[in-house]
Amino acid sequence: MNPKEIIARRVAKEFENGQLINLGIGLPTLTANYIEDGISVTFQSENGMVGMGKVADKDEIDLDTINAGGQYVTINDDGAFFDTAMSFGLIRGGHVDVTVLGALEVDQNGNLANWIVPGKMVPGMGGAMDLVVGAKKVIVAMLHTAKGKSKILKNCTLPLTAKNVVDMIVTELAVMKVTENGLLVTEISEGVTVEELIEMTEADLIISDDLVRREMQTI
Amino acid sequence: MNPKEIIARRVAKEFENGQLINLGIGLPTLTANYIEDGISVTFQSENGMVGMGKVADKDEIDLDTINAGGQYVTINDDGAFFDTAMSFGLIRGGHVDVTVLGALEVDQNGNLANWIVPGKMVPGMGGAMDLVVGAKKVIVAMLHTAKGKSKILKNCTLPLTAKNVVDMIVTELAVMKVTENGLLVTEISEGVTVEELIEMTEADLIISDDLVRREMQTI
Amino acid sequence: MNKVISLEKLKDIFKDDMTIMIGGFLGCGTGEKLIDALIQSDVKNLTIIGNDTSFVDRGIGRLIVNNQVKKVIASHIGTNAQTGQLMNEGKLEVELSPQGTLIERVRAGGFGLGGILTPTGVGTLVEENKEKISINNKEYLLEHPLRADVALVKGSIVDEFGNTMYKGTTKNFNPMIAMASDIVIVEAEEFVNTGEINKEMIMTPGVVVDYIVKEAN
Amino acid sequence: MNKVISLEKLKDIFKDDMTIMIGGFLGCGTGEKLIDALIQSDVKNLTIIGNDTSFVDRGIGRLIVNNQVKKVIASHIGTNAQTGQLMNEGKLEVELSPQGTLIERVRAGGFGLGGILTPTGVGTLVEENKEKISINNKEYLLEHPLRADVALVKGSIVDEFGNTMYKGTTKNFNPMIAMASDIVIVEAEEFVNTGEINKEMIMTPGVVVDYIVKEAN
Repeated sequence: MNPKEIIARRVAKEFENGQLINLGIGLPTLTANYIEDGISVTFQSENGMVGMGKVADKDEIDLDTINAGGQYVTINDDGAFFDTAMSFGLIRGGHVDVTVLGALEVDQNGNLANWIVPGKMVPGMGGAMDLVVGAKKVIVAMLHTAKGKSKILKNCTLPLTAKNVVDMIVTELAVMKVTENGLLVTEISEGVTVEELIEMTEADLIISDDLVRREMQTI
Repeated sequence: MNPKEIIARRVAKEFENGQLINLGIGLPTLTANYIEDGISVTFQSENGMVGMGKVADKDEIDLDTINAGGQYVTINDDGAFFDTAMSFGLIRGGHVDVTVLGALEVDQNGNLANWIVPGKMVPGMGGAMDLVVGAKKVIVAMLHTAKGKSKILKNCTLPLTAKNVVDMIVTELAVMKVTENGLLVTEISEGVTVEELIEMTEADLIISDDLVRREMQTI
Repeated sequence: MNKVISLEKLKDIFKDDMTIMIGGFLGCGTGEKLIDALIQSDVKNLTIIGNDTSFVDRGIGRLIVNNQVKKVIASHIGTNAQTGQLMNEGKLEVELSPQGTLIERVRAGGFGLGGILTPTGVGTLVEENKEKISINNKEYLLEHPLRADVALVKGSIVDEFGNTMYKGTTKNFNPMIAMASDIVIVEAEEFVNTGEINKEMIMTPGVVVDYIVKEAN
Repeated sequence: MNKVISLEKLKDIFKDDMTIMIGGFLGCGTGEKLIDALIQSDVKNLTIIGNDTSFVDRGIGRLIVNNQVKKVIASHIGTNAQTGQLMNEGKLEVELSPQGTLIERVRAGGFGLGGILTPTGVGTLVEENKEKISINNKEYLLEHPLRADVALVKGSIVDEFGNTMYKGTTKNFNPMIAMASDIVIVEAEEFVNTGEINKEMIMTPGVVVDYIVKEAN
C-alpha cells in the first residue's frame, strides 16, 4: 500500500455518521474513497455546495457545477447549492464537523502553515484559514517528511495559516493528537519503531501508554 | 379632499422612475394609490419582498405572502422574496431610494421620534431605525399637529428613532425640507397663510423665496 | 439517520430556562405545531428570540399568554397587548433590537462572526451600554451575536434529510435561526423524499437540521 | 426602463482606475462576454476584487494577462502563474484576504455594515495593521467593508427587469457583488420575460441591476 493510501484510509476512520466534512485538494480528497460501510457523511465544497458527489464522468459534466479544485463534480440527492457567504457561514459557524487538509508544516502546539512560502510560493489562503478556524475537528493529512526533513516541528517556521487549531495529524508513519501537554502519538505504523519515528520527527513526541500498532492489512 | 389624501398625493409626486420604495403602515401606504402616470416604481415590504403588489382580494389570498403590516398582499411579476437579512441588506445598504413613514415628532435638525412613548406605548422600532438610516431619502408623512400641538419641533422630546435623517416633511399644511440652515418651507397649502403655518409649528421655519402655493385641484 | 420526530417526543427536548429562537413575522412562517408542543411541555422561564411577539392567539404570542417566557428579544411587540402588559408589570423582560440589527446578530451567531458594526441605532436608546466604533469618520454600534439552544423553524417543503425551502414571505428569520441554534427542529408543511426539492430553492441544508416534525398543519 | 445594453455601448462605462468586482470561482460563474468588453475597452490601472485570478485564459485571468490590472484583492492566485510573476516583478499589487473574510467584506459593503468581526486570520499575517477586538474572551479581527464602482455579474437566467438566478456553483460571489457596487452589469446566459423566473430562485432583485447583456454565451 502506498503511503498516501495508508494516510487516506486512516483518516477515513475518523468520519462519523451524519457529519459534514470538507476535504482539501489532493491527498485529503482521497479519503472519500475509504469511508467505512454504514457510515453516511456529507461533503462540502466551499465554493458553494453541500452533498457533493464524485468527479463527473464525461456524460455527467455540468459546466455550472465544480468543486473547490475546479473539477466538474456531481451533486447527491441530499445536496444543495449556496453562495460563498452561506458556504463560509457553514464553515466559520462550526457547522462543518471535520476538515481534512494538507500542510507545509505543523507544530506540536497545533499551529499550521500551508498557504505561503515567502518569496517562493504565494498561492493565497483561499478558504483554508476559515476552515481550520471554523471546523470542529481539524485533521492534517500529509506525508511525514518532505525532502527528508520532518514537516512536524517544535515551532512552525513559515507564516501560519492559524494558531492552535490542529487536532490530529495523520501521516504514513503515525497518528498524533495535539493535546495540552504536547503531541501524543496514539498509533504507529507496521514496520516503524518508536525510535525511528522520534528520529524522523523534529517535534517533541509523547508516546501514548495505549499506543496502537497499525497493521496495514486492517486499516 | 381630506388631509390624509392631500399628504398622500403630494408624497407620491416625489417618486421617480425605477425607484425602490418602502412605505410605512397607515398613511404612508396610501401614497401608492397616487403614483403619477408613466412612473414605474417597485415597493419593498421589509418582511421579505420586493415588487409588492396590492392588498389581496379574497380569491387572491396566499397565506404565505404578507406585508410588514400583516396584510395578505400580492406580488408583481417583477417581484422576488427574500429572508430578513437580505431584506435589511437592501435597506441598510442604501438600495432603498425612498422611505415614507409617520412620526410622533420630527425636529428642525432632521431628528425623528416614532417608536416609543416611555411609560405609555412601547411597540418597538421594528424596521424603522434601519429604514431611516439606510434609505437614500427619508420622507415623513403625517398630520401637522396632534391634539392641537405641533409635531414639528425645535428639538424632539421623545426618544429618537434616528438622528439627522429626515430629508422632507409633508403635512396637510406644507412641504418642508431639512437643510443645513434649518427647516425650509417650499410649499404651502391653499387656504393657509404663512403666519398660520408659523403659528401651528413649534420649529423655526425658513420660508423659501420660491414658495409654492399648493392648489388642491392640481396635486 | 431518521430525523422525523413526533410532537410527543419533542417535549423531551424542551427544558426550563432554555433560549429558543422562533421563526416568523407576525406569525407568518411560525410552526404552530411546534408552539403547541412547547405549550404542552409547559417549560418555564424561556428566553425567546424572534422578530415580534405576534398576536395573543398566534405563534410566539401564545407562549407569552401562557406565561412561559422570562425574556423576549424582538424588534416589535406592539401587536400583542399581553407582552406590553407583562413588561409593565415587571413579569417579562423585553430587549428591543432594530429588525435589521436583530437578524444580523442571529446571523453572526450562526456564521461564527464575533459581531457586526451597524449605523442603525446610533444616537438613540439602542446605543446604551454598547461600544461605538468609528470607521472612515462614520459611527457604528458594535452589536454582539445571538445564539440559542433550540430553533423552531417552519419549512414550506422539507425533505427526509432536512433540506428546507420556504415559500413567499415565510422565510423571514427561519433560514438564519437554523444556523444559530444547537438543536434545530423544523416543522414541515409538506414532507417529501430526499432530492425532491429543487436544489436552487433550498435555503437550509439538511446537515444543520436535527429533527423534523411532519404532522400536517 | 430598458436595461439591455450592447457590448459595444458597455465600453463607455469602463474608465481607467476603476474598482471592479467580478463574480466567479476559478472562472465558473464569470461573465466572459463582460471580460471581452473590458479587454476591448483597454482601460488600465484597474483594481479587481474577486475570489481568485482564475487561469491565464479565463475570466479575471485574462485581464491580468492583458496588463489592465493595478491591484487585485482575492483569496487565491495560485492557478494563474502570471499573477504571481507580475506581483514578484512589482507590477501588480496583490491583497490576499481569506475567502470567508473576503465575501463578508463585500457583503458588509453592500449591506451597509461598517465592518465585521471574524476569528479567521488571528495570529497570522492577515492581522497586520488590523484592529483586534476581544468579545467574550475570544479575539476577532475587525475587517472593513469593500465596495466597487462596477460589478460584473454572471446570471444563469435573467429577466427583463434584471431579476437574476444563478445555477449550481455559479452563485459564489455573484449575489454579493451585485449588492456592493455602484453600477451592476449582469451577463445573461438565458434572457427571459419579466416574471418567468420562479420567484423562490431569484437571488438578485432587478432593482439593483443597472444593465443586462443578453448576447448568448
